[in-house]
Order: sequence, then structure tokens, then C-alpha cells
Amino acid sequence: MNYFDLTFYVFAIGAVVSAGMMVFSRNLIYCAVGLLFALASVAGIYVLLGADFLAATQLMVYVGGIVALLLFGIMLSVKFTGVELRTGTLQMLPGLMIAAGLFLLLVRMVFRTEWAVNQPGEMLPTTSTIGKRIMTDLLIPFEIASILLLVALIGAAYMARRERT
Amino acid sequence: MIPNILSFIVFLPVVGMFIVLLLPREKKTAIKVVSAVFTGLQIVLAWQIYVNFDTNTTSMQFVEQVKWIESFNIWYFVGIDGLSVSMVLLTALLSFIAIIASWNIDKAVKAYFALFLLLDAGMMGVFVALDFFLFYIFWEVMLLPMYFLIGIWGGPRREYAAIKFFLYTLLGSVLMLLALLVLYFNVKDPVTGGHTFNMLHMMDQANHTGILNQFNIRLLVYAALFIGFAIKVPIFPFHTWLPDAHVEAPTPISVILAGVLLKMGTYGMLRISFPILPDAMKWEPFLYGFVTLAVINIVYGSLCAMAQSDLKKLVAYSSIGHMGVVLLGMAGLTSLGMNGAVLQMFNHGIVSGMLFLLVGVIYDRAHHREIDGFGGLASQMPIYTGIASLAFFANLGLPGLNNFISEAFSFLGAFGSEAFNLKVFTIIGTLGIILTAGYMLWTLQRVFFGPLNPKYVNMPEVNTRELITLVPLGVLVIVLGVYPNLVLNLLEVSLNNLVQTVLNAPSVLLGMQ
Amino acid sequence: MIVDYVVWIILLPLISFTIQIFFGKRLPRQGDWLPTSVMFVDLLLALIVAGKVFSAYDPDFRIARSFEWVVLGTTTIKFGLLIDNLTAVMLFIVTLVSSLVHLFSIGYMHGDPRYSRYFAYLSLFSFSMLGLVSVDNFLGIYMFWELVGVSSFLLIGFWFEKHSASNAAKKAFLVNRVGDVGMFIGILLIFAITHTFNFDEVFGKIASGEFAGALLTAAGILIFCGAVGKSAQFPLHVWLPDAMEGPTPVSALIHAATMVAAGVYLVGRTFVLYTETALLIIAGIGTITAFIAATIAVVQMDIKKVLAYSTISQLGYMIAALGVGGYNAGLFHLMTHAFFKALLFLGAGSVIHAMHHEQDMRQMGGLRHKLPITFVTFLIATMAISGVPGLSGFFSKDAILAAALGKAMETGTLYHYLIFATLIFTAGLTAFYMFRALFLTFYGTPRNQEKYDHAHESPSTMTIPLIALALFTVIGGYGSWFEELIRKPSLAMFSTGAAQEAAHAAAEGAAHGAHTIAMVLSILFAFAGIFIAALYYYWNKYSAEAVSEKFAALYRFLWNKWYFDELYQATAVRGTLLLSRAMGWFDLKVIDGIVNGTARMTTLLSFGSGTTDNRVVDGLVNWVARIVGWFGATLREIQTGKVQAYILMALGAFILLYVIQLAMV
Amino acid sequence: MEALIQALQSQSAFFSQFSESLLALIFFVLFGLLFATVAAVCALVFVYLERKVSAHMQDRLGPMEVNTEIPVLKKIGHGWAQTLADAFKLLLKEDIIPDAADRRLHLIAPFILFAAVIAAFAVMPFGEKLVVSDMNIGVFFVLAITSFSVIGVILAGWASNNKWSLLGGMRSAAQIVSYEIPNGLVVLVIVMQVGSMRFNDIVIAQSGGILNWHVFQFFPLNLIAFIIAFLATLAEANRAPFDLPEAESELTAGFATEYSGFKWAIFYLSEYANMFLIGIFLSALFLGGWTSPFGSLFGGFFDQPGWQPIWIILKAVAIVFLQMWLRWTLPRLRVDQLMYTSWKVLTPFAFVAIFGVGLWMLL
Amino acid sequence: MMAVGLHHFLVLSALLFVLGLLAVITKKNAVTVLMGIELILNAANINFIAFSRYVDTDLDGQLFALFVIITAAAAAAVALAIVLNIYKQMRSVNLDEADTLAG
Repeated sequence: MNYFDLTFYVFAIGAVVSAGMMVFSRNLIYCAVGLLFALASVAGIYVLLGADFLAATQLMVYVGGIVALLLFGIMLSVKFTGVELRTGTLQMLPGLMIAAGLFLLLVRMVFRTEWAVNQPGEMLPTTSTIGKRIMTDLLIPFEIASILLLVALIGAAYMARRERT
Repeated sequence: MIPNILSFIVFLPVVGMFIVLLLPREKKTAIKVVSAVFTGLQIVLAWQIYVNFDTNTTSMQFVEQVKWIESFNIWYFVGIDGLSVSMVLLTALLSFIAIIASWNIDKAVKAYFALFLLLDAGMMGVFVALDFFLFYIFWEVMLLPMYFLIGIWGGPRREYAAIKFFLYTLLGSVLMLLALLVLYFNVKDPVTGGHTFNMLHMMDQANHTGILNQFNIRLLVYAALFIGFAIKVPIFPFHTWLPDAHVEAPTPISVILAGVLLKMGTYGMLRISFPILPDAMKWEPFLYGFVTLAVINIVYGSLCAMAQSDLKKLVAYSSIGHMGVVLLGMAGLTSLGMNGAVLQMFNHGIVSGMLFLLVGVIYDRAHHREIDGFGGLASQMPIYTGIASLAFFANLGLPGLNNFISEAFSFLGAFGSEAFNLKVFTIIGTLGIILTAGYMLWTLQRVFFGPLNPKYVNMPEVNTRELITLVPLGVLVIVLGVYPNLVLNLLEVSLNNLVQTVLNAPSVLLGMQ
Repeated sequence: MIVDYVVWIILLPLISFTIQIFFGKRLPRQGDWLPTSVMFVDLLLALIVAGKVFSAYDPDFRIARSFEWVVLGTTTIKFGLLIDNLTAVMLFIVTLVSSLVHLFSIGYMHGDPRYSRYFAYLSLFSFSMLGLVSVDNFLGIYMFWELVGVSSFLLIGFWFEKHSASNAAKKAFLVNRVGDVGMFIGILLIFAITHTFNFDEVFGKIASGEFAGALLTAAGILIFCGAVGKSAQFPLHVWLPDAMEGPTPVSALIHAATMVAAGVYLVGRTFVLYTETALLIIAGIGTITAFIAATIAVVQMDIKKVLAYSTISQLGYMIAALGVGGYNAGLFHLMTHAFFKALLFLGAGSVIHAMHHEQDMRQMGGLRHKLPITFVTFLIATMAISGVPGLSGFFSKDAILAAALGKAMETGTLYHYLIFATLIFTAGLTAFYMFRALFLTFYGTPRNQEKYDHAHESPSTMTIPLIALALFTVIGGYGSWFEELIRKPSLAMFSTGAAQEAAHAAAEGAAHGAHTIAMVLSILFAFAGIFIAALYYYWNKYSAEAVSEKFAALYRFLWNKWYFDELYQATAVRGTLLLSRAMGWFDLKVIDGIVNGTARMTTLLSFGSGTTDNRVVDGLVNWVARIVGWFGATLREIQTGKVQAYILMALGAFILLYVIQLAMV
Repeated sequence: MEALIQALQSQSAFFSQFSESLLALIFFVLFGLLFATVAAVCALVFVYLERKVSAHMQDRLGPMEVNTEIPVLKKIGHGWAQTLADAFKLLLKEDIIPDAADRRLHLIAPFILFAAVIAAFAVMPFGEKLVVSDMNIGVFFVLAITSFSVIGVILAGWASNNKWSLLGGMRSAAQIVSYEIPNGLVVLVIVMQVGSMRFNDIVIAQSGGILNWHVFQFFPLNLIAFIIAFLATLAEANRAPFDLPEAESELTAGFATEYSGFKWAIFYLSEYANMFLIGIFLSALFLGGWTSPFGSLFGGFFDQPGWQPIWIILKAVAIVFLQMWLRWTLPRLRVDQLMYTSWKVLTPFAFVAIFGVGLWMLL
Repeated sequence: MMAVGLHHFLVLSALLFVLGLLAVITKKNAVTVLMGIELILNAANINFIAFSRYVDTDLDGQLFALFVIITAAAAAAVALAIVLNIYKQMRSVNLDEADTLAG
């Protein structure tokens, strides 16, 4: 139980508990908060895996962007003042069964597969490597992704705007 | 130095096109600004190319070579030498200026600029492609936007002109395609031994195999290529699309047509016909036929220009005459003539662009182009008259302005040719100098001099936007007239090499027919 | 050092042109002071250059400096300056006349709406002319040659609102262009053979015999074509009289000292290029020009037209002089003529200015009382051009006649005697028509009292140039420096062999013998001409009208200038236009007609195939589409529409499949 | 941190008897407390400063009376203990939670906000060595971690179950999200020039005197970038003239309306800590960080490491002063003007700066 | 308990994945479904990064994760806009009421 393991368990338990809170809570805001902490914990997991840049990106995009967006979405799509922000569930039982089945399958696969594990190396700063890769051999995906973002930006803004009367 | 600069300069307009397509159609200014920014960036890139261009080597520069369609051995292969770099610079410059000149386009702005940018990409591509297939694709890519640009935004007879332009050019393309296929199947890749579209491989006579070793086949291929390119130049019997297309096209498109598209014909000859089939080029019936057509172009074009009453048509025919000078300069196979010819391509691009812009200026104000319908504009529009005189005098080959040097070099080169006796042709060609002076001055007199036509007492002077388009060209006219080395330095080494290659190419194949 | 001065002499007017054309209107006094003072600075510099050049007092003095302008492969094109005695003289003449014309113009053009533009053009003209006399190669001289043409176009057509002015400008440029193309072809020929443009190198090739024979003759004649155009020689002289449509100071500048002199200068500069055959042609053309122009001048009534034809005639003299080998005489006359013809034009300008832009001599008369300074200076110039002894014109004209006679005596051919006879007769004619003009203008009674009453002497900016030029007209012919310094260039200068030196020395000797005869004859003819003019127009013993009625046919022929304009209009101009129209028609109807015909054929064909396509092929396609539609309609019933149900189903299926797969393995 | 623990363990017998993870845990807590305290003290100082600055700008004296009874400190005067007294008052106040509020979220929201700000201090370079964690993605980390504050604000607004709170919260969140964009873009301008996101690299790139500060490089692009960054951070901190979410006249106190006592103090504290954070952040990016403005003048005397925290704190205080100055000078913006400024003014200019600097570096 | 290695991360990822999936298939509210999707994506990212650390020493996995994050952001924005449009149309975001796809 060293420093690394401790941190892992802290974040892993945080992530799972938060995710559970997200799934099983009936209050929409609590769902969002659960997601928030789950995502933040995942960012911690990233740091443990040596992906410092990604961790920061995770925080920036998910926490500052997506979760905030979802909160806005909730607040704009529900008549919220004075009303409980509740969400019902449906097909809970079949859902749980399927989920459990899938989890078992996944775990089986994880332990059955012979992973070609290498000894993890030194944790080096990744930012410049990522930047160089993006600007060279991954330029096309990068550009496509930027166009996708632009399209999403414009499309979302267009769809969400008020209809002209 | 930017890596892959040629790809950037070719595909930048495409990016611009997509952005323009994504803008809403009401945002006219935004569309125009985006187009201007992208063509402006193109100029920045062209400047980079100009600065980084090595003028001391004959080999291709800024080369990018990527396998594209493996099964046919087609490559994305681009690169430029002195011949192409001048055309790349010209294209970048004129595209930007044409965009600025398009500012008052009001009909379907979005489509116009999108098509224009596509056209721009096509033109750039033609000048940088080194794979024949790629060249052909760019050649065709350019065709369609041009068709729409003339057919939608043109004058009253635009549909007719557009279809004529399209069919004519398509005919040329078909012939070129035939030649392309013959070459493809009969040139072997020196590395793999398979078929190849690589122009540099095609230029090496040692790679020619199969029926390409039969002289009459070579002549046929050359003739097909020649007609394909001749339509674009255009050379005498194939020129009638040009007056119609020029007259009906909107001003900026005329600028592009005269400034860049016509050069593709001669560019194609210098890039493809001459080095790949030098012996066919040097075959005397072909060569003298070529020169005869060149001289006919000069004299006939000038005479036809003199007969026109429509100002734009006059300029169009004058282009035919000037392209004749280019052909004459090329034919002599002397370094002087070749350099003069390519410089003339560049200069004619600038001057004819300027002339079309000038015609556009008064057309916008008077809504007609009848030469006799004007008169005395000099007292009403002095600045305009000054710039117009500059362009007119440049066009008639006044020393100190750019056209003089290139025309003089072309004539000198042809006259002094040691490989062929072109003296008589050249002397007939010099008649063009008088005729050009005749119609240019006559036009100058009828439009600008004499008492002011009372209809145009309130004709507004040329405005700032028009000045932005005209002044850079005017400055180039003077600068290149005084110091042609700015362009000649780029050309010299490559063209001398081309001349030597063609001259030294063995004619032994003659015996194999 | 000298070259630097010359560079500045050339560049200064260019700079002032640039400033004037862009900012002239905004400068104080519309900037007229700038080009004027620049020209005076130029004059000063030209004097310094002349001083430095002449102080060497060496007929073979030359300085050349050039730089590589364009290098293409094996071809190097150099551009540079060549300064010898001739250039120094020319620089002086050009700057002198030009500066005086600038000064004169300040008064003459006062109040013109394009006053600043006018001075800009003058500067451009001076620049071109100065460049022309200083460059050292054919290409350069051709370039400046054309620039001179353009600036004269601009100046002649300065009052472009007048149709006649813009026509004259166009005519001048085009006629010049015809000559220029000849010259261009000549240059092509020279370059094709010698691979250089440089004068000295070309001459060197001639001297070494590399360039000789018929080609050399052809090259000489072609180069001479340029001179024919620019110096208004027969048959291309028609532009010059029309060019009088420009402002009068411009006429003085262009037609007295500079542009027209360029042709003579060109022949002088490239003298070694001309073979004997070429020289014969040159002499003939010069003589014909001198005679034709003089006869026309006799009947003209417009004071400027008289001067114009006299210019053509005098230029004919110079060319003829060069043609007969009177190299020095021709160029000497070029200089003196520059002085007195500029003076005549400016004097005429002063008269016209005084008469409120009236040019017809029939409206003048008795003006000597009103315009004393103009009258005196005009009189001096008239005497000079007529060949009254003691004035500069006498010396130079006498030298020409002597050269012609000398050549005739040397060769003994009828051709050369004829030349001499024509020239001497023309000298008499010259005296006659010049004094005719003088008497009509300044003597007698005023024929238009109203204009006479309003006439007044010109301001000092206009009279000072007159006086200055009159001074030069008087003293210009004295001294032997010109004869000693401007020597006929021989091939020997350009080669090592000195074989031809002797032959030339002999010719000079023969010419000396002819000098006395020529002088006597010339004085005789001059005074005869003056006397006859006085009979008709001063003493009014005889009526000119009576004579003109008596020889009505001849009079009409001369009045219409030998019908040259009509002839050219009917042949060259109309011919070209007709041809161009025919070509235009051919292009539109025949070539385009073929194209359109092909298109129509294709359309018909495509229509047929289109119909087939619609009926047969498309029917099949529609049928297939209908079947597919039916299947779709049947299958859509399965959907529930809830996304989550779909996902659940998919996952369930996935797990099921996975388990089955596990079981099977 | 890890290195520090290992060093301690190998050096001292006292530390080696504990396990590594325990030590790590303890150190985390210790550092957290330390920074919270430092931030709190800073905030106290700034609250006092703001009062004094605003007072003097309005030509009055501000707090003068509360000086404590301690003999020596009393001499200082000028009401120096006013904020201390206020702090005690707030701590001792009753913690009121509205009936309809969501108790858990109401409690957690101010701490999310506070944590976001304090966490960012972990990478702030107070000196070349004086930095808790000199990450190689420092700048990015700051941008990322401060985005937590949006969540805090929204949750605070929602949890209060009050219209003003909610509107204030949402306005504030929208504002922060909008202004993060120009801010992120101009930060990129600097990162592009330095080629590193490590704060110390950025600061070292500016060493050598005032002329090497980034704000004067690539004139005027970096100046534009600095102005954009200043305005954007100002807006992110919800300071005047961008204080719409807390506009007293419209929304009483925005998302903090229903807060009082200690939780309200946390909000207050994080605002001032945030101001200080911005001061350090901007001075590190644009104004040379802990380097002296004199370069090698005075024989490099001011460049000695001892001066580093003094310089950066001076610069930060200057920026904080500027923020206060603006607050008491400019009127508040309208909502549409606010969004207009971000999207149509700052963002385009930020792009211009990026593009310009890029082109400049390229050519 | 064995030292934390690849398997730990994979199991964690699987757990998060399943939880996300559960949210997707059981929640009525469209926004919560979106949350579930984000969780699933994060689970996938953990896998990518874990493999990039333990199996492939290159950064390919991290880069892939980066692109996933980018795409997720775009997806969230568009999805939310769609949800708002659905709300505008139906005054509800409950997915069981949105069944116009039913044939």
C-alpha cells in the first residue's frame, strides 16, 4: 500500500461512488454533482497514469464545459423554481440485469486476456509530445476535430436559439 | 520557411471556400472579407515562395511527393521551377486583385466567391502539379467554376459564352486526355518499370517505350497536346471562345481569364509538350506551322482588335495578339526568346488584367462599352485617364514599361534563332507593334480625348477600391519595365535548361519511323 | 566624374516629372518653378560637362560607363552612357532650348487648366531627350526614342479637347512608330549578327569586317528609317505640320532643337553603320525633303505652318549633308538651327500670344511697332535661316552646300550634282518664304485693326528667352572649335587597322576646293530670295494673289501639301481599317460560324438520344424504385420509437450472442 | 511533493518511522491549510485595502475607528483592525439556511468555489524555488482548476432556491464560461512565444529587465493580449464593471443572497483570493513574474532570489489596485454589452493576437 | 490486495462503463442520459490511457483520449441543443414520451 496505490483507491472509490450517486439519485442536480465528482476523480486517475495534460484537459472540458452545460440544460428544460427536479426511471430491473451481465463479461475479458504489458517507464511531461504529434502525423484528424467543434458550436447555437417571430 | 508550402498555397482557397459556404448568404461583407483574407494569405505564401526560391538550380523545388492512387501509380506530386514560380506569383496576385474587384458583385455573392476560390485553387494546382494526372485534374477542376462564373454572373449573352467556353475547353481536354493516356502507357517508371504519370519521368526520353518510339505516333501525340493547349492560349483558328467569354464575363473573371487562364496554354506547352516531345516540336513542318500561327495570331489579333467597337472585345483581341508574341518567342528556342516569352506571359497577365479592370471601371459607371459612346473622359476623370494611359502605353510596348522588354526579347530571340530561320516571320510579327499602337492610340483618343460627351459630365472619378486594384498592377508595370530582373532571375536558369534540353534532344527517332 | 554629372542631368528632369505629375497641383504656383529651375540646373551641369569635355580638346574624346542590365545565359545586355564631344554639344543644346522654353512657357501657358501637368510633360520630354543623346547602345536609344515619342504625343495632344490636337498627336505617334518599327527591325538585325547592342562593339564588328555587305546596308537603311520618322523626312514628314496643334513653346522645343534633331543625331551617332549605298539613299531623301517642304512653305498662311515646313526643309538639309558625307556640316547646322528655329518659334509664340492665339498671317501686319523686341529677334533669326552672311545660319548652311558640291565634284555623278542644285535652289526658296512671313507679320498696315489694337509686348519671362536665343543665333557660327572637335567618325577608331584613313583625308581636301563656289552661290541665292520677297510683300510691286491665280493648279497642289495626307489617308489608313474590318467580319461570321454550326448539329443529335433515354431506360428504373418502397412500408411496423428500448434490445442481443459464442467455444 | 517526502524520510529518523502514504496525507492537509490561511490573510488585507482605496477615491477616509486597544498597534490607527473585527463578526454569526434550500448543496457550494481558487495557488510562482508544484502544464492547470468555480456558483445559486440567487448564479456562470474563451486564447499567445506552459519557464523567458516583459514584446499584439487577459479575468472574478451577477440593485447579492455568516465569508474570501490569484497570474505571464524590472542595472542587485517574492507580490498588488480602481471608476455594463464585449470584441482581438504573433514568429 | 496495475484500471473502467450504461438505459430524463454517455466515454478514456501507459509506450492512447474528449464536448453541445429543442416542441424532456419514431 504505497503512495500510488493509496491515491488510486481514493480516486477510484471517489469515481465509483460519485458515479453511483449519479445513476441512482432521483434529483437531477444531484446527478450532475455526482457526475462532476466522478469526472474529477477520473482526472485524478489520469494523473496517476502519467497523463498530466489530459487530466487538465479533462478538468477544463468536462468540469468547466460539459457539466456546466448540463446544469444549464437541466435548469432550462425543467420548470425548476418551486418544483422538485426529479427524474423517474424506467425498465430499472432489466437495465440492472443487462448491466450486471455486461460487467461480468467485461471483467472476464479483462482477466482472461493476456495483455502485452510493458514495464511502465518514467512519467515524462506529455504536452510537447502531444502537441508535436497533433501538428504532424495527426494533423488531419486534428483539423477534422476542429471543424467538428466549429460545426457543433454553430449547429448548437443555431438549434438552441429562440425562434424568430 | 513553411513546410508543404505548395500544398498550402493550393488548398488554402479550398479552405476559404468551405468557410464561405458555411457563412449565411446575407453576410455579404463577411464572405468578401473571408475571400480577400484567404487570397491575401495566398499572396503571403507566394511571397514566401519568392523569397525562398533558389534561382540557381534547374531542379524542382518545394517538392512534395505522396502516393495517391497506388494501382495506377498516380502520385500527389507537386513542385515548382522557374517557369512555374512566375505563374504562381501571377496567379496569387491576380486572384487577390480579382477578389477586390469583385466587391460590387451583388448577385448570389456566396456562390460567386465560393466558386472563385475553387477556381483559384484549380489554377494554382495546374501550375504546381508535376504528375500529369494531377495536372489534368486541376485543369478540369478549374473549368467548372469558370463555366458558372461566366454563365451566371456574366453579361446579356452569358449562357452562350459560357457554353462555348466550356465546350471548346472540353474539346482541348479530351485531346489532352488522349495524349495523356498514350504517354501513360508508353512511359515506364525507371524505378518500378510500370506505367507512370510522372512528368519528370516522361521528360526523360530514355523512358519512352512502345509505340512512343514511332515518330508518327509522337507527332500525333504532340499534335493532340498542341491543340489542347492551343485552345487555351488561344491560337488562331481556336480562339473564338475568347472574345465571347471575355466580353460576357464579369470584370474580375475577365481579369483571371486573360491574366491566368491564357497562360496555361503556353505554360502547358513549355511544361509538357516541349520537354516531353522535343523532336516532334522541332519537326520542321510543325515548327514552321507553329510560327506561322504565332504570326497570324499577332497580326490577325491586332487587326481584329482594331475593328472592334466594344472596348472589352478590343482588349480581348489584343490578348490574342500578345499571346502570339509569346508563341513567337518560344518558337525560336533561344534563351533570350524563351525568357522573353515567359516574361511576356507574366507581363501580359498584369497589363491585360489592368486593362480589363479599367474597362470594368467605366462599364460600372456608363453601363456600356461602346468606344464611340465615350469621349473626353480625360477632363472628367484625370486620375483614371492617367492610369489608363499607363496601361495602354504598356500594352503598346512603350519602353520603360514592362511589355516592352518582354516583347523586345521575344522578337530578338526569334529573330536571332540559330536553330531555325524565323527572320521573315519575326519581321511580319513586328507589324503587330504598329497595329497595336494604332488601335490603342485610336481608342485612347476616342475614349479620353476630344470634347467631353455631355452625358458623362457627372461621371465620378475612380474610387479607392478600384485604385487598390489598379495601383499595384500599375506599380508593377513600371517596376518590371525598369528592372525586369525581378522576374527574369527566377526564370533564367530553368528556362535556359529547358532550351538546352529541347535543342539537344536527339532527333534519332526520326530514323525509326 | 563627368558621367556622374550626366547621370544627374538625365535623372533630374525625371525626378521633377515624378514630383510634378503627382503633387504638381498642390505645390505653390502649381509647381512651375520646379521643372524650370531643374532645367536651369541641368543647363548649368551641361555647361560644366561641356567645359570638362572640351577642355580636353580632343576629337576622339570618349568616356563610357555601363552596367549589366540583364544577363540571360550567354547573352548579356549592358546599359550605359557614352559621352563624347557630340553628346556634350547635344546636352548643351537640349538643356539650353529646354530651359528657355520652360521659362517662356510660364508666361505663355499662364492660366491653363492643366498648367502643372504641362510642366510635368515638359520634364518627361527633357528627360527622354537627354537620355537619348547620352546612351551608348541601340536598345537604349530605341527606348528613349519611344519615350520621346510618347512625351511628344502628350505635349502635342495637350489640348486634347480639340479634335485636331488629339488627331495630330495620334498621327505623330503612329507615323513615328512606322519609322520606329523599321529601326526596331534594324536593331534585331544588328543584334542577330553582332550579339550586342553597344555602339562601340557593333562598330568594332563592322571595322573588323564581321558585319558587312548587303546586310550592313540593310541595317543602315532600317536604322535610318527611325530617323526618317523622327526627323520628319519624306515620306514620313506629314506628322510635323499637324503637330503645330500643340502649344507654341512645345513646337519650339520639339521641332526646333530636340525631337526632330534626334533623327539627325541618330544618323550622326551611327554614322559608320552606313555604307555608300545607304548614304546615297540618305542624301536623296534629305534633298527631296528639303525641296518639297520649302515649296509647301511658300504658300502657307499660318505662321506656325510656315515655320513647320521650314523646319522639315532644314532637317532635310542636315540629312542630306550627312548623306553626302558632310558630317560636321550637318551636325553644325543642327546646332545653329536649334538656336534660330527655337527663336523663330518662340517669336511666333510671342506674336500669337499678343494676337490672342491668332495664327493666320493674313490677320497680322505692322506688328513691329507693337512688339519691338519680338520683331528684332525674329528678324535676326530670319536673316540667319536665310543665310545672310555673318550670322550663324550662314556658316552652317554654307558648310552643307560646300559639302554637297565637294561630294559632287569628287564623284562627278549627276545624282550628286542634282542634289547640290536642288539644295542651292531651296536655299533661295528659304530666304523667300522666311522673309515673306516676316513682311506679312511685322510690316505693312494692320489687316485686322481690332486685334492689332489689343496686341502688346509679351512679359519678360517670354522676352528674355528670345533675347538669349538671339544672342546665340548671332555668335553661334563663329569659331572653328566645332569643326575641329566634331569629326567624322571613321572605322579606324574602332579597329586597329588604319587603312581607310587616307581615303577620307582625300575627300576632305576636295571639299575645300568647293567651298568658295558654294559660298558665292549661296549668298547670291539668299539675296535673290529676299529681294523677290520684298518685291511682293514689302514694296508690293507685284500681287501674290495674281501669281497664285495664274498658276492655280500648282498653287492648289502646293496649298494641299502635295496631297500627301490625302494619299496616306486613302491608302495606308483606309487600307488598314478596311482590312481590320474584313478580319473582324471573317472572325465573327466564318470562324465563329463554323463553331456554332458544329454546336447546332450536336444539339440535334443529343435531342434524339435524350428522347430514347426518357422513354425506355427511365421506365425500368422507376419500376425498381416502386418495389423497394413496398418493402419499406411493410417493415416499419416493428418500431416502438423509444431509444432506450432499442439500446436495451441491442445490448441484450449482444450479451446473448457473446454467451452463445462462449458456449460454442 | 513526493520528492520532498522521500528526502525527509531519508534525512530524518523521525519521518522514516511513518509510512510514505501517511506522510503524504499529512502533507496534503498541511499545505492545504497553509494556503487557505495565506489566502484568508491576503483577503483580509485586500478587503481593508479596497475599503481604503474606495474611500480615498471618493474623497473620504473610510474605516478609522477600530484600532484595538493593544498599546503599540493602536498607534497604527487608520482603522486597521476593522476587517479583523468584521471577520470575527462573520465567524460568530448564526449560519442561516433557508427552509426551502437544498441543505447539502447549500453547504458544499461555497467550498467548491473556494477550493477552486486555493488549488490554483499551488502552481503560482512566488519565486524560482518558492512554488508548491512547478508543473509543466502550470498555466493550463490554472485555467482548468479555476473552471470549478462555475460549478460552485451555479450550485450556490440553485441550492438557495431563490430567484435572485438562481439568476445571479446562472448569469455568473454564463459570464465565467464566456470570458474563459478570450482568456484562454491570450494565454495561448504567451505559451506560443515561450513554448512552455511551466510558469517558471515563462517567467525566466522574461528575465532581464522591464523591456523583456512579454507585455512589451511583439508590440502591440502582446499589449492587446494583456489588456484582453486583464478584462477577461476581471469578468471571471465578477468584479466591477462586470459584476452583474452580484448587482445589488437588481439581484440583491446574486448567488450569495441567501448566504450569511461563515459561508458568506467563504464567498467573500474567495473573491479576494481570486483577485490576488489574477494579480500573480497576470504578472507571471505578462509582467515578468518574480524578475526585477531593472535587469542587470544596479549590478543585478535586485535580481537576487530574495527579492523574487517581493517583486511578484508588488506586481500582483499593483494589478489588484488597478482592479479596485476600475471598480470605483466605471459604471456597470448591461447584460448584452457584457456578452458583446466577450464575443465580438475580446475574442476576435484575441484571435488577431494569436494569429499575428504566429505569423510574426513564422516569418 | 495486489499492487495497482493495468487490471485495476480496467476494472474501474468497466465499472464506470456499466454505471454509465445504466444511466443511459434507465433514466427518463434526456439530460441524465447525456450524463451517462459522458461517463461511458470517460470509462473508455481510462482504458485508452491505461493502455497507453502499460501496453503501448507511445502516446497514441492519450491522443485518442484527447480526441474523444473533443468529440464528447461537441456531442454534448449538440445533444443539449437537441434536448432544448425537444423541450420547446413537447414541453418535456422525458424520453419515454418522445416516441414519434414509432412506426
